[in-house]
This record gives sequence, C-alpha cells and structure tokens, in this order.
Amino acid sequence: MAEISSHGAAGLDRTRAHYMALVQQRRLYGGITLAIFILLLVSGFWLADARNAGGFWSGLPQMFDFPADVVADTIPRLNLLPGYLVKYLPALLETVNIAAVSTLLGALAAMIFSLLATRGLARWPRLIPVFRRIMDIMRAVPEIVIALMLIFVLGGGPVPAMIAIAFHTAGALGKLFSEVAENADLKPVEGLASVGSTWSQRMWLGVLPQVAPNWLSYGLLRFEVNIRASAILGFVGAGGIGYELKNAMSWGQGKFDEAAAIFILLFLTIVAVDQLSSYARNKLTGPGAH
Amino acid sequence: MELAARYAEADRIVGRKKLVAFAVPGLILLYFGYIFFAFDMPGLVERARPENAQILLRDTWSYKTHVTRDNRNGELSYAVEGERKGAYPEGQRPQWVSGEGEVAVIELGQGREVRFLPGNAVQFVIPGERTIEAWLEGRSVVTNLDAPYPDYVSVSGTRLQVTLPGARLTFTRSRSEVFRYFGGWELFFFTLDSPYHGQGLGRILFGAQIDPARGNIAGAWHDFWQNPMWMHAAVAWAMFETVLMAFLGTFGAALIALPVAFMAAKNFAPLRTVRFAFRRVFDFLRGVDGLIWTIVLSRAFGPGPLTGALAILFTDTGSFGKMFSEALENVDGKQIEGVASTGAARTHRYRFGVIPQVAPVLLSQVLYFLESNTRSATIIGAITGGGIGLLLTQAMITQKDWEEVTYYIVLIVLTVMLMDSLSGWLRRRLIKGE
Amino acid sequence: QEITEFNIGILGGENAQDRLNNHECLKTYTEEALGVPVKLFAPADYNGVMQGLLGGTIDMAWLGASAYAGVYVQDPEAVEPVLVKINLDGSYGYHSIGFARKDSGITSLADMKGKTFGFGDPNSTSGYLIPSVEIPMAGEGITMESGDYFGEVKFTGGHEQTIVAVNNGDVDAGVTWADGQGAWEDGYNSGSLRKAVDAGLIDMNDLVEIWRSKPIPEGPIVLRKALPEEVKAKMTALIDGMHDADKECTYNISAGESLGFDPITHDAYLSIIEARKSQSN
Amino acid sequence: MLAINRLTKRFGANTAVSAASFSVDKPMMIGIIGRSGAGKSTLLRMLNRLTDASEGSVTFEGRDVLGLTGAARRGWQADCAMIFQQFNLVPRMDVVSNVLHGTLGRRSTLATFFNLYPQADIHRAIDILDRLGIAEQAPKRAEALSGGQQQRVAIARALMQDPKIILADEPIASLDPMNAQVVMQALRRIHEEDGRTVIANLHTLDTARRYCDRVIGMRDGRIVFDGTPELLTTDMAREIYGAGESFSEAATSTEIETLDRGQPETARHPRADEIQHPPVSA
Amino acid sequence: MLAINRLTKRFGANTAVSAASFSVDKPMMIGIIGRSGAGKSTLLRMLNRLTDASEGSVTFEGRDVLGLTGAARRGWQADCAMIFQQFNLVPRMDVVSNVLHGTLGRRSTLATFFNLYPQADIHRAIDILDRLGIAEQAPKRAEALSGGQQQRVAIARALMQDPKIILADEPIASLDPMNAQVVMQALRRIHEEDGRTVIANLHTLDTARRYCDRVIGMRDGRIVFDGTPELLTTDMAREIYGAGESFSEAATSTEIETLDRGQPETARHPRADEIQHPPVSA
Ligand SMILES: Nc1ncnc2c1ncn2[C@@H]1O[C@H](COP(=O)(O)OP(=O)(O)OP(=O)(O)O)[C@@H](O)[C@H]1O
Ligand SMILES: Nc1ncnc2c1ncn2[C@@H]1O[C@H](COP(=O)(O)OP(=O)(O)OP(=O)(O)O)[C@@H](O)[C@H]1O
Ligand SMILES: [Mg+2]
Ligand SMILES: [Mg+2]
Repeated sequence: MAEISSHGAAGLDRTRAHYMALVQQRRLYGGITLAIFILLLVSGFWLADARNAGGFWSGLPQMFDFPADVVADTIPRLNLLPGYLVKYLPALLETVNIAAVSTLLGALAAMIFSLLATRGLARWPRLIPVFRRIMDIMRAVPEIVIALMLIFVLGGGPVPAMIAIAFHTAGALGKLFSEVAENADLKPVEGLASVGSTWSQRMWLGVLPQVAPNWLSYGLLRFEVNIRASAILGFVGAGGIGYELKNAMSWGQGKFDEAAAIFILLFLTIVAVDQLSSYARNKLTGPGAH
Repeated sequence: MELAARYAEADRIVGRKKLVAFAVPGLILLYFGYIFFAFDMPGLVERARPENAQILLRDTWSYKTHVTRDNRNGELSYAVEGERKGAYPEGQRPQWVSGEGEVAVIELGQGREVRFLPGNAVQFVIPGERTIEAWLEGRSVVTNLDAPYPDYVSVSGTRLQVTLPGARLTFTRSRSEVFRYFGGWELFFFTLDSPYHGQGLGRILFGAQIDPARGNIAGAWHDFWQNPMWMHAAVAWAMFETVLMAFLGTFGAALIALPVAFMAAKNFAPLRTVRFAFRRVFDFLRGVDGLIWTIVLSRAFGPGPLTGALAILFTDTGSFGKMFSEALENVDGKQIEGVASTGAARTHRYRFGVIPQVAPVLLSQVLYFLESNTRSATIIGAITGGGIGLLLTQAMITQKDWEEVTYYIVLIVLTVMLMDSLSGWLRRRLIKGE
Repeated sequence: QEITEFNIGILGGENAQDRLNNHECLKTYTEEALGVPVKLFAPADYNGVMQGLLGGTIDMAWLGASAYAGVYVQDPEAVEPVLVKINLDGSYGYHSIGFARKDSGITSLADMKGKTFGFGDPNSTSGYLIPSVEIPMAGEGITMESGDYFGEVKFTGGHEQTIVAVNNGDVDAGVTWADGQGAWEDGYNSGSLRKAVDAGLIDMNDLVEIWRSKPIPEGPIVLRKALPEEVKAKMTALIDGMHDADKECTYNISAGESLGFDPITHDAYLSIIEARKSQSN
Repeated sequence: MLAINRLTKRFGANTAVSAASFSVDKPMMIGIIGRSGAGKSTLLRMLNRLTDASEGSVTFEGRDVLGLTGAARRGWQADCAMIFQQFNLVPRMDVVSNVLHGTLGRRSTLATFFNLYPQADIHRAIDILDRLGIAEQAPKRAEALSGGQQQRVAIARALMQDPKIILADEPIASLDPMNAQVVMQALRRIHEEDGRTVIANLHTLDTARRYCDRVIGMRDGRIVFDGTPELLTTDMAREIYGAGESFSEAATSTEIETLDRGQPETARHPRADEIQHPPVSA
Repeated sequence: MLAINRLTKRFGANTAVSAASFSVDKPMMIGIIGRSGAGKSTLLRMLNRLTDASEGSVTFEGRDVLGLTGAARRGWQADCAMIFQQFNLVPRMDVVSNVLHGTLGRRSTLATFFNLYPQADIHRAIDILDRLGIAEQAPKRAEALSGGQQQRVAIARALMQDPKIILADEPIASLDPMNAQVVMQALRRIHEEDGRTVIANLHTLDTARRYCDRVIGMRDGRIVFDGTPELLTTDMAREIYGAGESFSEAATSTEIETLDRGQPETARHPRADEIQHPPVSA
C-alpha cells in the first residue's frame, strides 16, 4: 500500500501525535464542560431546595395532594360541570380573542420590523442595528410588566393584555421572521429592483411570497404561545379565563368544581389549537422545510 | 388555445389574486371591527386615565421628598418618598427648608413657597396667583379661597389639596404635608443615614477614611449593597433566583425529555400505543401551563424557587418531549445503519447514529428555551413567591414605587438580553464550530 | 420530635420586599427562641400561604379570618389559631368599607343597582367574604351574582387594586378594609385606605363611604398543628410577649399601632367559617 | 443617445470597472465579452442603477442617469430593462404576474398591494408571452418552467416595461445550448423588430459574433476592445481573455453543434463554474 | 466458508430476493451486478443481518448466520463489515472517531459510549487511514471530506472491524470516475493483501470485469449468472440488464478512459441519477 500511503513513517508519527493531542484536549475540554454543567445543575438544585419552603424529597409524595383535593371536591358535584362549561365559555372566547388579535397585530409589526432589520432587504441599511435592538428590547420585556402598567393607565380588561402580548409578539416574531427573511433568495428582489419598483413593492412581491409559509408557520406557533400568555395575564387582572381560574382555584375547597371546569376548558383549547396548528404548520412547510 | 381565451384566463388569474388581496385584509379588518366592540374600545377611551400615565412616567425618573408637620404636636419630619428608611436623620433637613420651631418655610422652586405657620395654618405662595391660606377651625379646614376654585386646588371641609407641577400640598386637620419632586433616583447608592451619602466616588476610593469604624471601600460597599431603600442585595438575589429557576427548569426538562422522547418517536418506538401514550403525556404536561403547575406544586413544595423550577420543568418536559421526538423522527437512517452494520449495541447505535445528528437541533431548542424561560420565570416567581417577578408585580400592584419598578424592569430586560446573547453565543460555539 | 427549620408565611398588602424587611426582627427572635434557621416567605396572594400551610411547608402565618376559615374547611387538622392582634382601643375587629367616587353620585348601595362592584382577593375576609354575606342582607333583592342586582361583580385581586380601580372608575364601587376609627378624610387610622392616602395615590375628598360591615374579627396568627407542642408554646409566648419586649417589632409585624397580641381560639371564627361555607358551592 | 464616460466602480481597494467609456448613437445590439471578474456585470448594473457608480457619467437622451434619484431614478429603470443570468423571477408567482411586474416602475405601491392591474396591461402581457412563444405557460408558476422558458418570461417582463434599452447580464449562461439559442434569437428579434438597443454580457465569443452588431471586450475592468465582430481576431480574443497560445475558441462555445459530441442528452444544466471558466490552459 | 442457500426476502407481495444460492470456498473478490431493483442491496443486507431474511440459510464457517441473535448476531456483524453507497458515516464526527466505530461490535462498553477509546485502537485507526492514504484527514469532520475520501473512511471503518468478509453496496455509485478508481483499487488490494473476501454490488459491467474474480448477475431477485468475468458475454449482460439490442456497454461505464471525451476536467461529481440509470435504450 506504500504507493497510496502519502507520507512516510515520520509523517505518520506526526499525525498520530497530533491526533492524540487533539483527543486529549477534546477530552479535557469536554470533561471540564461536563463537570461545570453538572456542578451548576447540582449546586443549583441544592440551592433552590434549600431556599424553598418545602424540600424536594419531602414534597414528592405530596405531589398529588392538590389534584386529589380538586377531584374529591368535583366528583360529588359532577352534575354541575356542564353548567360551568357554558358559564365560562365567554371568558374562554375572550382569552382566545386576546391571543388572536395580539398575534395578528404583533405579526404585522414583526413583518415590518424584520424586513427593516434584515441584511440585504433593509430600507435603510444603516438603521439595521437600531431595529434589531428595538426588537431585542420588545422581546425581553415580559408581557406581565406591560400589562400591569397598562392596567394602571387603561384599567382592567382585555385591552392591556392585548397590547402587552402584541408588543412582546412583535419582538419575538420579528427575530424569527428576520431569520427566515435572511435566507430568502435575493434574485427576485433584484429583478424587481431592476424594473424600477419601490421598496414596498419589492418586499411585497419579491420577499413575501418566499417567506410567507414559514412566517405563517411561526405565526401559528406564536398563537399557541399567546393563548397561554393571555390566560396567564388573566391571573393579574387582565380578564378572560385566567382570571376566572385564579379566583376559583384560590378559593379552594368549595369552588374546586368550577376550577376543574375552567381548567378542562382551557386545557382542551390549548391542546386543540396546538394540534391544529402543528397540523397546519406541517402542511405549510412540508418535510425538510425550515 | 385562442389568444382571446388566454386573455380571459389571465384576467381570471389576476382577478382572483385581486379578490384575495382584498378579501384577506378585509376579513382581518372585519375581525378587528368585532374586537373593537367586543373589547369595548369606545368605553376604554372614556375610562383611560392619561394622568396615571403621567404619574407613571414622572415617577420612573423622579422622586419626591416629603415635609410633614403633625398638626397635633407640631413635629416636623423630612423623608424621601415619605418612607421611614428615607428619613433625614435627627437634626438634619433639606436645604430648601428653613424656619424655626413650628414655622417652616419650604421652597418649591420657580418662586413658589409653602409656609407652615403656628396655630396649624399654612400659606402657599404662587407667583402671579393669589396666595392660598388655610387653617384649622375646630374640626374643619378653612381657606381663603372662594368657589369656583382653580383646577389645581381640591377643597372640602376637612381637606385641602394643591397640586402643581413638581410640588403638592395636602392639609388636613391631622397634618400638613408638602411633596417636592426632583429628578433622578435619590438614595440609589446610599441612604441619608449612611456616612457615605453625598460623597463622590473618588473621595470614597481614595479619600481619607470617612467612617472611623470601617474602611471606606468595605463600608461603602456594605451601605450600598444593604441600602434599605433600594435593597440591592435582595434584588440581586431575586434576579439570581429567577435565572436559577429558568436554568434548573430548562435543563432538568431537557435531561428528562431526551430519553423519553425516544419512546414517542415513530422510528424508535414501534408500539403505536406506547407512542400514543407518551405523546398524550407530553401534551398534558404542556397543556397545563407552567402557572397552573406552580399552583399545583405549591401544595407539595410550598413557596420558593424550587417550586418555580419544577413548574418550568414540567411544562418544558412536555414541550421538549414533543420537539425532541419530532427531531428524532427526522433523523437520517443512513448514519444509524452505518453504525449498526458494525454490530454496535442498541445504546451505541443511538449514541453514535442518532445523538450527533440531533444534538445541534436539540441544543439550539434548549438554549432558545433558556432565554424565554428567564422571562417566564419572572411571571412564575410572581405567583410562587420568589425571584424578581414577585418584587416587580408587588411593586406594581401597590403602585407607589415606580422608580423601583423601573429598576426591576431594566434589570429583567438586561438579564433576558444577556441570556439571549449567551444562548446565541453558546449556539454558535457548540453548533457551528465544535 | 425535632424540627430542623421554621418557615413563616406573610400575607400581602405591601411591597413584598417591605414585608420581608418588616418581619426581619421576628425572624431574628424566632431563630433565637427555636435555635433553627428561619425563612420568610411572602407569596403574591393569600392562596400561596394557604397552600403552604395545607401542605405543611409553612409553619406559621398571620392569616385573615376568611383565609383561616378556608384552610380549616379544607383540612381541620392543618393549623390552629393562637393569637390575635389587639387594637389600640382594646377591640380585635375591623370593618369592611364600601366606597365609591364622589363625582359618580353614588352614596349608598341603592345607587349601585346595575353598576360594577369590585371585590379584592377571593380569600380576603373584608375584601370578599363578609361583604358578600352582609351586603345581600342590606337591601331588598341585592345578590352577589354578576348581572343580577349589580351589573357586574368582579375581583380586582387585592385591596390596593380595589382602591385604584374605584379611583380610576374601572369599578363604580368596591370594598376594602379599615379600622373605622379616626377621620374619613385621612382614610381612617389604619387600613388600606390610609396606606393609599399616605402613598399619595388617592385624595379622600374624591371618595365617599357607601357601606360598612359589622365588626370583623381580626385574623389569627396560626401555627401548624403538627408542630411539636414545645415549639408551639415557645412561638406563642414569643409573640404574646412581643409588645412588651419590642414595640418597634410589634409595630412592624402588625403594620401599625396596636396593643400587641392576645390568645384566641378556633371558636372566635365559627361564624366566619359558616359564612365561608355558605359561599362555597 | 447613450453616452458613457469614464464610468468607474470601486469595491474597497478593488476596481471592478475602471474608466469605461463608449457611446451608442443608434439602436444596436451590443455584446460585452470578457472573462469572469472582468467587470461586465458591474458595468450593466451601474447602467440600470442597481449599483451606484463611483465616478464617471452616463447620459441618455440628455438625461444624466447617474444623478437621478427617487421617482426619476425608478423612471429610468423602467426605461432600461434588465435581464439576469438566473432570471430573477418571483418563482412562486404565476407567469402573467411576473410579466406584469414590468409595469411596477410606473404603478403606485397601493395598486400593487391589491393587484390592481389594468386589463389592457394584462392583455399586453399575454401578447408579449405569445410573441415569445410561451403564452400557454401563462397560468403556471414561474418555478415550474424550464430555464429557457423562465428566461423568456424575464424577457417578457423586460418588454412589458416598454424599455428604450434592454440590458442582459449573461442571459444564456444558465441555459442548455438549445434554450440558449432560443433566448438569443428572441433578443435579436426584439432588437430588429422593435428597434430597441440591447446590451448583453456574453461569456462566449461565438455567441457575440453571431448575434451582435458590435462587440465590447473588457479585461480587468477596462474596455480593451470596441468594434464590429469582424474586427475580433483570435489574437484580440486572446488579449481579452488573457489566454495563452493554447486558447481554443471551441472551449468557450455553447453552440449546439460544437458541444454535441455524443453526450447523453439528458437535460443537464452545466454548472455555472464549468462554463464560466473555460479551461484556457487545457 | 460462506454458503448461501435459497435465501429469499419478501416485502409484502414483492419478492426482492428469490431463492438465491451460492457459496464461496476461498477468499475472493465477487462482484454482483444487475439493474436497479434486482435485489442486490437486499441480498447484502441479509448477509450482514441488517435485514432479516424471509427464508433460506446462510452459513459461515459452521455458524448459522441467520439464526444468531443478540450478542452473537452483533459478533457476526463485526466479522462481516459493510460499506454503503452513501458512505453512512457520522458526518459531524471526526474521521478517526468514525473509523473507531468499527470496534463497537466487540467493545460496546460504557467508556466507548463516552467516546473514550483505548489508545491502541486509535493508533490502529490512524494506521488504517494511512494505508488508505488519508491519514492527514484524521482530525477533520467526516462531512468536510470529498466523496472519495469519505468512502475510504468507510472502508477504514470496515477494516477496523478486522472482518472476514467485506460487503460493499455500490461503493462507487456516488463517486466521480477518479475517486471510483481509487476506492475500487483499495478494495481490491484489501482482498489481495489481507486475503479477505469482498462482495461488492456494482452497477457497471466494466468495473466488475476489471476488479472481480467472480461475477454474480441478478435479475428480478434471482441469480441468473455466476461465473468468472470472462464468461460474461455481451449477450449475457443483455440478459442480466434486460436490455434490448441497442445495449452498449460503454453507456454503463464510469471508467475514466471511457468517459474522458474532451470533457472539461474540473472534478465534476456526476449526479447520481445520471449514473445509476444508464440510458440503456439510447
Ligand atoms: N458587491 C460586490 N462587492 C465587492 N466586490 C464586487 C462586488 N461585485 C463585484 N465585485 C468584484 O468586482 C469585480 C468585477 O465583477 P463583475 O461581477 O462585474 O465581473 P463579471 O465580468 O460580471 O464576471 P462574471 O463573469 O463572473 O459574472 C470582481 O473582481 C468582483 O469580485
Ligand atoms: N424496505 C423495503 N420495503 C419494501 N420493498 C423494498 C424494501 N427494500 C427494497 N425493496 C424492494 O425490493 C426490490 C429490490 O431492491 P434492492 O434495493 O435490493 O435492489 P438493488 O438491486 O439494490 O437496486 P438499486 O440498484 O436501485 O440499489 C425492489 O423492488 C425494492 O423496491
Ligand atoms: Mg457577471
Ligand atoms: Mg441497491
């Protein structure tokens, strides 16, 4: 095999030594990384356990106490359940509406932001970092913060939640949209530029058709997320099903049947939207798609 | 085909696109219209309190100093934000207050001045306006004003309130109180009782020893860190607790979800029923939101960061389980077959045929969740009683310390952005390069 | 029977951090008395502390009367009341106050027909339980069903939120707690109205009182029943003697002037428990 | 008519086009040749204003092309159509819409959003497609077409602009010989029948010789040859391509006759790099 | 040594391999030819136990191969290395690690689970790579290598197994002629120098003729030819490939000499579909 073998014995030794050094280094780094990670995880767990009112191990056997209480309280009044389901349907509708409107509004804003922040597409390339930072900040602010501030100004109800979620959605989707747009093929855009089209025309005709399936898919995913978000904001007074759930749950024994009914409604909705959207997303982007 | 037919066809195509172009925004607008009324926007405009927005905005960047006289005993007190811990130490008062005994002259800027006079009377001098005078007659408050009152004044038999930009006077039979507003976050570094208050950084670092009992740097650090007004140490701990919840929850969930996801992936769990069962478990974990998990778990584990972390872990196990199993279903069989053909055992087939393929996808998903969970942890903390979320929501609900709210928000935003860049950096490090 | 740590739960009403700071002295005393580490917890709502007591992860808390009833109804063996705060006048009660904006023209419950009424936390005694029992007794045809007598009945989440909501006009009237002593324009001597006035959030001239409940018993300080007797005794003695030993700390943990704490038993809350049961399904 | 004077484009330290000057007084078909990196594309892109020039001037019928901004610049782009090597159509849209995009330079943004094209334009688009022999493809998505058909759609879009000049940047580099011929013939016909000026970057000598009235040779950003195809000797070609003695013209050819040497006839699109870099030293 | 008896594989109603029998008594290099779908891959996969057979038996030195389970089966797989058309390496891992996977059949331990292999194994892996002329690629990721190099890594993995038999399923179908030659020569040399049996599915006649001692022809799952290359007449080939009169052997060839007809010599990887489906009716 000498004629294939490209280098002599000395070369082989070098290769061996070089590779062994590489392996040693990789093992070392890998080991250190793993050790640090495990250390962080264990010490983090230990710390959290120590700072918690109840310990992890002592709490484990009690894990099902709460659900058991709920079930025990619900079973005797099972006959009331359908009534509750109907009673809380409007609240559920409000939650879903909040999610839908805020997803729509957020997605609209995200479209514009993402195009303005994508290299190769931006209207004002110099401002790309500015728009990126804006999106970063919009994404980083938790919905609950904006919602509470708006509740202070606008009063309770669905609108603060809607604005809060839309704001966050704009930032979150903006980033994802821009990642998609970055991979868009620029040839059609250039083609349109050569006929003397405006920036908006180029985006509308050249970019949007390319990115639409992926954007839509991300939008649907966000809708799922936003249903939860809008339910959660109900917990802090933004209306909808979360508000009802919190009140029933905190009352405890005596209203657990209502809590159970609301929980079932919310859970079914989340699962249904989740399934529908993952079905639609699979259709949209197909196998192997982004 | 005839050219005419082609024309018609093209007209139809463009016509259909035109229809869609009108229909989609039309439907969205229609929906917005429905929402407009369903969410009672017209009523909202009525109910909105723009002045609250003003308070909020003003409070975020300014503070007020209270000068209070107890009308029962004539005692004067001075305190930043009217709080005990912001009080001026005995014998000290702001420079813009003068006067002796029961009398105090309080300058409010722009030539405005409030005078606390003996006999429980007050005077408010406003340049270009009539001087407001008020005093107590028996149980009621009497003023020299006649209706209609200027819009900055609110008077009743028991109370007078004058609200001006940057200043406010409240006079009731129990006390007379003046607020004066200043820009900035006062006492952010040291409270008034700290010897380091008002000292420059250079003085503290290089100057002579200020507090005879302590070294400058150690003392200043202690007073800053334990600042009773801003409580930096507690806030930092709370922020850390939030990140801790996100970290434990995310990685705990990932570690659990990874092996379990094999049971829910078509190509690794041949039994349909097993697969189905695992998928429903994932759906359930995910569908019950983290917040509800928090409530459920707080019975067993009580309040604290562990409960929050476990709540995140539960939800994310569901999310990761689903995403991981989807990633596993998309693996390239060739690599597995390559390893299998050497006679490798099943675990080794997974280890070398599957894990290297899915690792980048999974890692990227996990890191993405780490960032978004930092945000969720604020909310979960608000419920379970831990972390910055609790501080934040409580400060917002009690609605008085907006500058602290701003402080918390800035911290949260910075932390989330930091986690975002960190996870982006890790993603690039671990996935693109090795 | 030994304990390794002692957890104290604190209910809402102030900034979480303020609450923790105000209880720092109690923590120190408890550590001294029991010789184990003490942790303070200040969950966002009543339910957080109640769950802690039910699950046995919190050993001591100062509950509202209704919250105590709630815990008792779910598990009679969970906690026992030991002490109650005594007001300056020797009583141990306070009131639930219904109030509205003056410019709304509402002066009594009769004016509230068809209007929006705001409660605080569902587990609050004065913010929900007592008004929901007593208000229907105040007039013909008044019920607490949303859309029945009142146009809408909703929970704002807490006393502070109720005050803000009424002041903003989000709800037409609401209930909150006050000791009912002192002057209205000050927001009474103590209570959440007074706190809001002190914070400069509201101007009492803008508000009117439209309803007042019968005196409500102050909520008890409870200890987990399963604690060793010795621990229970030590803690009871510690807090009972607090007023004489450390006024400042008493002021801090009772959120205002008081005469300290006196022993109390479960029987004081029987009526509240009945009221709570009546509000359950 | 069109006068280009000392047109220069620098990318950082690299000068892509260096003081290129030439003028066109009457409609003609011009081929620009030169090897990869000679600056051909950059030159055309500057003419269309897709790329801003560093120096020099371009004048068209009195208009100072390089000075135009905003609407005036878009007006110029409408007058000066461009055809690309990769067609640069919107692949997911149907052919008619792609052709109608030629009118965007004159149409308002709002009208575009709602697809408000006048019927006359739609019919004209069909007419143009018919003229190029692909009217039956009108309702298909552009991506469903073969390369040659796509390039003809691109030409249709250019014609839709009713331009004074058509610029074509290696219009046949991505096409197989058969389609290349169809496309070049279409361009030639447009020049002859409509009297429009066509300037085409071509990567092969024989195509330039066969279809153009005038050939411009570029090397390293400079114009090194400008004249009729007859003047283009093999020596001249060697100079342009910077090739040594072994330069064989056939190697740069894409004509069907020269290539068809018993290759399997599966429609194989030669990879761009194979064609653009003729093995001059082979 | 190796005896295959009436080996059959059915996929539902479809019989991929039907009662194939042959035996090998001494180390040799065997080429299996046949057109797409003839059952070549299925046959090899049954031998390696990647696919379970429906019927028949395989015996190797007394072992009943098809009856093996668990560790015994993995032991057989270790003895019987397999090389795939698509290389089936782990692309994100480095070359040496890929080669070391060859030891997994005998050493599936916890240490190897964490990628910790004995130093001796690592050195042997590098030796094998050196023998195949790609030692300098050792630290690179497999995906960074060219096709021919990747296939040699796959061969190295096979050699790492120290197998008695090497099965190769169209080892050169994804390679350009140059690399195909290197890979086939490597296989041949392994057979000659190490005395291992090599069974290779090959899609072209001339490769089989050139490198193999024995050729097996399959058609529709059946073995229709089994003999030395010399016996493989054009008629026989037509029979195997089910081709008509126009069958030309050259069309299935990938040898450099036959292909090199003035093509540019840029290393062009033929597209798989061009090579796997020779235009038999051309
Ligand atoms: N956007 C750009 N940024 C930097 N350099 C560029 C850019 N576009 C072109 N160049 C450089 O300018 C020079 C001329 O490029 P140009 O594309 O005009 O050549 P060409 O003759 O069209 O070649 P080809 O036949 O490869 O298309 C090249 O050196 C190229 O690298
Ligand atoms: N997993 C499978 N499931 C169903 N049918 C299969 C499977 N694998 C192979 N077949 C079928 O078995 C027959 C033989 O396939 P095999 O892959 O063995 O042929 P081959 O000779 O290797 O062909 P090629 O040259 O295309 O690789 C084909 O008809 C194929 O469709
Ligand atoms: Mg070019
Ligand atoms: Mg095969």
